[in-house]
Amino acid sequence: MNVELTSEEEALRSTTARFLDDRMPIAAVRDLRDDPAGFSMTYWSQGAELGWMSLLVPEDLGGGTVSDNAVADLALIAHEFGTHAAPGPLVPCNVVVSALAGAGDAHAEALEALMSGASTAAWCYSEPPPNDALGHIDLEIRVDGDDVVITGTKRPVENGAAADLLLVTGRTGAGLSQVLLAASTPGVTVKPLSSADLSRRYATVHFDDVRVPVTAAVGGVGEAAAEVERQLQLAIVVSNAEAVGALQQAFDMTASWVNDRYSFGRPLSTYQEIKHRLADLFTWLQASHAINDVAITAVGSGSPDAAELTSAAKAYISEYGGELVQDCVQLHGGIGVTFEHDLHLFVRRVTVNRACYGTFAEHRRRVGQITEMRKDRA
Amino acid sequence: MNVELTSEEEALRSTTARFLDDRMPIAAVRDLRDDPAGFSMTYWSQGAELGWMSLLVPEDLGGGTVSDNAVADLALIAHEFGTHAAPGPLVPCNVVVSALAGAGDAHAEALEALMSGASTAAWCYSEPPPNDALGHIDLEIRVDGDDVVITGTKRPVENGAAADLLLVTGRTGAGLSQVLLAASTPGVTVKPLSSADLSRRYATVHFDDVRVPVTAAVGGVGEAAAEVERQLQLAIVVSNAEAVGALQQAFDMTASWVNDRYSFGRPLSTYQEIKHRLADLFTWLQASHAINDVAITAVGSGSPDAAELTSAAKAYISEYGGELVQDCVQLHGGIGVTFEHDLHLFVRRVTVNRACYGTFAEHRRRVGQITEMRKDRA
Amino acid sequence: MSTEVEDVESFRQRAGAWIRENLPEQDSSINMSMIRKGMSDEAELAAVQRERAVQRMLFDAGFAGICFPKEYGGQGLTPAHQKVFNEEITGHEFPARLQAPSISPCAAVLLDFGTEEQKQRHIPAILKGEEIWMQFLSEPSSGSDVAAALTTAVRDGDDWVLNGSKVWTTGAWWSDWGLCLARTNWDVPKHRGLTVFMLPIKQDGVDVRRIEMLNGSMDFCQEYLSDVRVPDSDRIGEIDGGWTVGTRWMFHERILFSSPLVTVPSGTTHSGVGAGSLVEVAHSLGRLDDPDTLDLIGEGRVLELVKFAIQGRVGAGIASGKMNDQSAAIGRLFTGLTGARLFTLAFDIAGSTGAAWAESDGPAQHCGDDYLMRQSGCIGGGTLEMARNVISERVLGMPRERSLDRDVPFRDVPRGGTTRA
Amino acid sequence: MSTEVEDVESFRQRAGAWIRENLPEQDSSINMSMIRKGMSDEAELAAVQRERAVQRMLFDAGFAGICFPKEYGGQGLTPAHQKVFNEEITGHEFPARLQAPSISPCAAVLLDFGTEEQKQRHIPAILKGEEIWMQFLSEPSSGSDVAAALTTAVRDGDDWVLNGSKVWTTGAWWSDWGLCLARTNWDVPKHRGLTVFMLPIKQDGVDVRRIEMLNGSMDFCQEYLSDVRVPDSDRIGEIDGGWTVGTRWMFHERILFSSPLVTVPSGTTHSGVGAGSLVEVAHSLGRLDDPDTLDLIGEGRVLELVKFAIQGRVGAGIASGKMNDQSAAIGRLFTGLTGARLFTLAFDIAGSTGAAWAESDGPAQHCGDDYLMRQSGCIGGGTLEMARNVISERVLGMPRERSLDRDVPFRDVPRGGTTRA
Repeated sequence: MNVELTSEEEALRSTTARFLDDRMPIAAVRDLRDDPAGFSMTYWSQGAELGWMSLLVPEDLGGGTVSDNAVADLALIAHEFGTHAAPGPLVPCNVVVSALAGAGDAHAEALEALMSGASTAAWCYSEPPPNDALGHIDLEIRVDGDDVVITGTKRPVENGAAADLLLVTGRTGAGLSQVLLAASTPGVTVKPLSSADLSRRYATVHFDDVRVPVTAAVGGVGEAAAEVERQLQLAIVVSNAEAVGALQQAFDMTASWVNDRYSFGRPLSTYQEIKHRLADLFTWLQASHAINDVAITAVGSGSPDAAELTSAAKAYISEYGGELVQDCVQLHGGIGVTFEHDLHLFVRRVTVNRACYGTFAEHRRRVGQITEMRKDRA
Repeated sequence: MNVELTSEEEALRSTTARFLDDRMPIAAVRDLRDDPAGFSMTYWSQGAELGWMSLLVPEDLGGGTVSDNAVADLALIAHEFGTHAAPGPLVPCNVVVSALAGAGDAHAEALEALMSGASTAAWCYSEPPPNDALGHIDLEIRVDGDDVVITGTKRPVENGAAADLLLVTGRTGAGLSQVLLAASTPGVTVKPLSSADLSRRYATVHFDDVRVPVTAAVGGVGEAAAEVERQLQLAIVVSNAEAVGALQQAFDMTASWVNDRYSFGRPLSTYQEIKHRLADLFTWLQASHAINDVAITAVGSGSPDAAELTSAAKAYISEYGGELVQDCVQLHGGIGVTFEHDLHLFVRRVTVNRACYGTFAEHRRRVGQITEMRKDRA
Repeated sequence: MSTEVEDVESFRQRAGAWIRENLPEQDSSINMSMIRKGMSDEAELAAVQRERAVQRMLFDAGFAGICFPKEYGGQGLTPAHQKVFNEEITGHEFPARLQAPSISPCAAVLLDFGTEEQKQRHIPAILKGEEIWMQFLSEPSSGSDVAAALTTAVRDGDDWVLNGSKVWTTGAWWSDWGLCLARTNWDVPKHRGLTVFMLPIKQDGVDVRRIEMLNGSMDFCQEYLSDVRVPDSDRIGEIDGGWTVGTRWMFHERILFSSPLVTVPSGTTHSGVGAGSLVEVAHSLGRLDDPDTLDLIGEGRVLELVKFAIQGRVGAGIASGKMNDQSAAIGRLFTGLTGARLFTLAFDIAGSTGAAWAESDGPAQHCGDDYLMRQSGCIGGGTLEMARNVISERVLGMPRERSLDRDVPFRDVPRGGTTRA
Repeated sequence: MSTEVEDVESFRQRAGAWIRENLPEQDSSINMSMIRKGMSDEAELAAVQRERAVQRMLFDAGFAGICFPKEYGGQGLTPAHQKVFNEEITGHEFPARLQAPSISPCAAVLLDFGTEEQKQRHIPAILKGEEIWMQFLSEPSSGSDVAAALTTAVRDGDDWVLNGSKVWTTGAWWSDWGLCLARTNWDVPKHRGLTVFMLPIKQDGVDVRRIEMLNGSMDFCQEYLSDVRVPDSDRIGEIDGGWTVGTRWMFHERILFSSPLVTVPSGTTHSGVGAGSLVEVAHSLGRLDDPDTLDLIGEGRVLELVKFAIQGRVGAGIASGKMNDQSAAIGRLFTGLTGARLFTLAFDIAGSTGAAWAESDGPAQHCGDDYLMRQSGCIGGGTLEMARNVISERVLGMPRERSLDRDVPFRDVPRGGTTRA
């Protein structure tokens, strides 16, 4: 999150912060542990009223936002999701909303339902190992007359089991296509997965020759590669913002803990080793904020640097964020690995985001490729 | 180096230690900075009298050693080379001696010259980038009647410019061959390289259709792969032992420095951050000793685990040893990067050994491959 | 008492034959210290019963307490006999839960400090599987600073009255006795006012509550002691001499898996997953050909090999006296870091399966929870921070860290406000 | 003095035209802080002469000291003007050696603390390239602890007599004046007994010796001061008030490359090699297709992008007052670590070319020596250890480290035995 926010941005952020403080304190998040969806539709539609679902939608379609960078505004919401370990399909729904808002009138009804919080969606993008390399899409979307036929498996799909609507990304010949369909469409099978997060839910979604009219396509059939890339960037920087919020919370809890906790008659915070660890963790935290803010700006403005900066932010935050939260656990000692302490809720959020949308090694290599290509051009 | 040595091993080690203390104090090493060979033949033949060149040679050929593991005994010498940053082609000469000792009578004269310290040798093994992947051999050794013809380039070749004898490893069809030839053979061109070490010298050696009788072959033509692998393991564990000696010296200098140096009215050694860094460095140092001792035992006994343990030792010592010496520099502050302070002599030794005979990433991957294969068999 | 000791090889033959006849084969890579969500309570209780029975079989066959004296139910044999027994039992069922902490450190401490009567009463019972013991050592307030115990014992006639709370006991809910470090004097520096007691766990006044770990494991417990009366005859060691007992107690704990007192399959360590399990994860996800995966497996295997090597080096160094006892902290540090790193490697190999998984994912299904718990091996049994203190101060001889609780009456030591409720 | 300030865009036009006409094009990626074995002494002296001439050209054209007051030879313009000048000069020759430390921090300190006469005498001379200044700040004995200076100034009539040694001055052998921190009072705590002086370097009593770095660089010097007489009129700031001057002095040093006082091409940082040079190394060795190399380049570029981002964030935070000035240590820590890592990545890409190289190897020939020197960016300008102290204590507000030299007369502070001869 940027060091300084405009008053409009601060209002947007603090409204969601207050809502989550009130509606989703940690005890409420804990209560969702065994909830199949991980969130209630009442909660979700209240959130939608605060703008969670409309920031990426142009004003003429009923959306709108507070700054000239809608992605940055959405990232403020995501940051608060992170600091609260809040439930709900913020990333997939916004990815789908963003896709539909850019695809004309065909999906106006679905868009409206999502914006109001009456429906939720899932983005069926990643595929199961070993075919889960970054950018690898195997699922087939075949044109058959006026229909398209979808065959393949997606996993993990966030909100896959609770979603009313599925946006499926697949391959049509050499190109990519995207199709929006109801989760209830015949041939769609959803199997819930266990998750490292407490309230977010993931599923495997099978498409067994699922047939829908070609009008279900979002964007051009076989021509959606640019949109898919943009959705991926969006999903990553918003997930990153959420992770950074969780990192901030874990860091703050730890800084406070080392002041309060005594060992050998001294607060932990008087030990130089602890002080230097906190200095490193704080630096990683500031670096995580900084690189994601730069990436958000690039994604929001459609800059040609967006791919590189998004992957750099993902690589950095996944690698160093993972070490940051684990160091927070270490500094807490045994209590840090208990269920009753709240720290793990934030560790979980960071952990799950680290493992989705590509590994940090893949993103690092993507940055390497872009760097080499830039030098080649120069 | 093992925690405990037998009295024979200790005698072997301390004889060389005393010789180097006397003959090659740091000031003498510094004097070799601009010496083309990096060592004198007088020094070398004196070392040979101490057994430096005969440990790997069977007794019936005039060699012999003090324990049942000749490689471990040689590693004791190498350890002292490391603690003294001593000059001289210990690794290449021993590799060549070991190869000749196993190859019957054909090279008896050369073997004798090397064992007495009257001649030195170089092992022409590594090839220039980008064809320098671990194990990659491109240089051609072609049989032509009663001759073999050698074509290609080797680099870096330790002692390449000073050596009288060259052992060349090359490809003959699908197999590997090795040939021993005089450095003065027509068609051999040697170009000295600059080096990160102060006293060790490296060169590029070109073989431009160099023709020698087939009797120059060491081992079977096209059938030397196992010998080459064993030489590589030998070169690596002995280089590692030297690196561990240098690590030990750098660590000891640093432990002493932090006790003597005051900052803000306190010795550096009273700062917990410094104490914990030393604890980590000491652990890496002990780990480096430990894994190389295990690898030495395996190589010396020809154990089937030798390849895995050698690569593990190389990967660990190269990666962590590099960080260890750099942390020693950091703890010394500005003086640690001056020429007048001795620390860099040991940093150099570790640095050069890190970069030769394969990168740590390559060796790590080799260990990964062996681990996968073992599981496959199980 | 005979001075004739059975020859080790003949002991091996006899032990091996008995094991093969009586103990079913079982994966010996079972990890004694990996914290995962376990079996149901019913299954856990049944497993404890079975282990008591197996321990009794060992006792009856003359294989329990191999290095314990015969007069306390042991076999009076040597560490070499225990070593070959451990080798022979590898790959077979063994009573894991009854080795640690019952036999060591608890019975070991009794052996070192107990009265003749205490030894007679408890060591045979432990070796028979009749008494399962727990360590009432750590406290919520003190973490690594074990000597800062706040649990208090006050003399009342022939009894002591104990109040306080202990934590991080494994399976106290199915155990019988606790070995308890308590404060008996607040007016002297912390190490000088401690005393060790033993007490039955299943009694009024001892409230055992289970702690849920973040991954759902319920192995650990916390105990609340409220006016628990302990007769002075159940005191172990001197009054206010508890730190003498405690030092030895923690020594036994530290060397647990190389202790000659316990029966564990050879090669058992505190190490969590091994590089072999990285291969299993990669295999189950079809990633064996992936170069990234190969790097990660290679890194894991390198660290594992170095861990074995450094354990061997430190063990040899301590045995020969070239290294002091405190050097064990080097192995502890390396093992802790390696364990955490291996869980991380497994998680990174798993990719998105680390975030969300199905039971059908086989070995990969554990990667997410294991990663979330990865620091537990860097905390339990003494944090890595303590290990670094020990290495710098006790091994390298660097200046001691300033502590504000030395030479100060314990009641005057600043304590701060963080205790687990 | 006119209050009319030239419009920034028109200034840009005028400056750009002059630069293109007068200053040859030159690789602007020249790195001001990379320590490599340099040119011959003759070439170095010629380069210094050329830079004096270029600085004079800037002065005569009205582009020297853009943000210095007109009365001291400056242009009286704004940081915005300096910024566009830096942008315009990017890609052209510029007098690098004369910017730091002559113009900042030295002339900057004069501007802050000098008497009117001192400013009149020296600032125009510096801006004209007539006086090159050096910082006599660090000492062999004190490292990061600058306030522990042992160089002593004793009052003698109207003069002061200085004795002691200073170190890590760049190019003192071709410089004119030294700004010198000296101890004038040993009976008060260390910060309260310091005074700042200026003194000509080329005089008897100042013995300048060059320090050879391990890579052969001879950029740095050490000076030995023996009974150097300095008139009291060359004292800067109050007697015993040197730490007030020193604090500001080090502030100017810390913000050097973002200071509005100096002329440097845009984007100049303390950063050593960049990810682009990793690609050059890989390219020169034919490794661009190698996956290992791609990983290393990717890692370097990620760190470089994060470094830019965190510098931007901290800069914005300090500018807006949301972060305190000490937060600059965050950027310093990240930059230091990233620099060392980038040299390591280059070394690992180079493979055996890092161990031994030929001049014909192009960019790869520097990888070995650069790696040997990699920590220099984590030491010079304040060690990373100091940066971590500042972050924890001054940014996060954690308790101060105990120091044994606070509130103690400096003569009683323990000092140990390590000084460079």
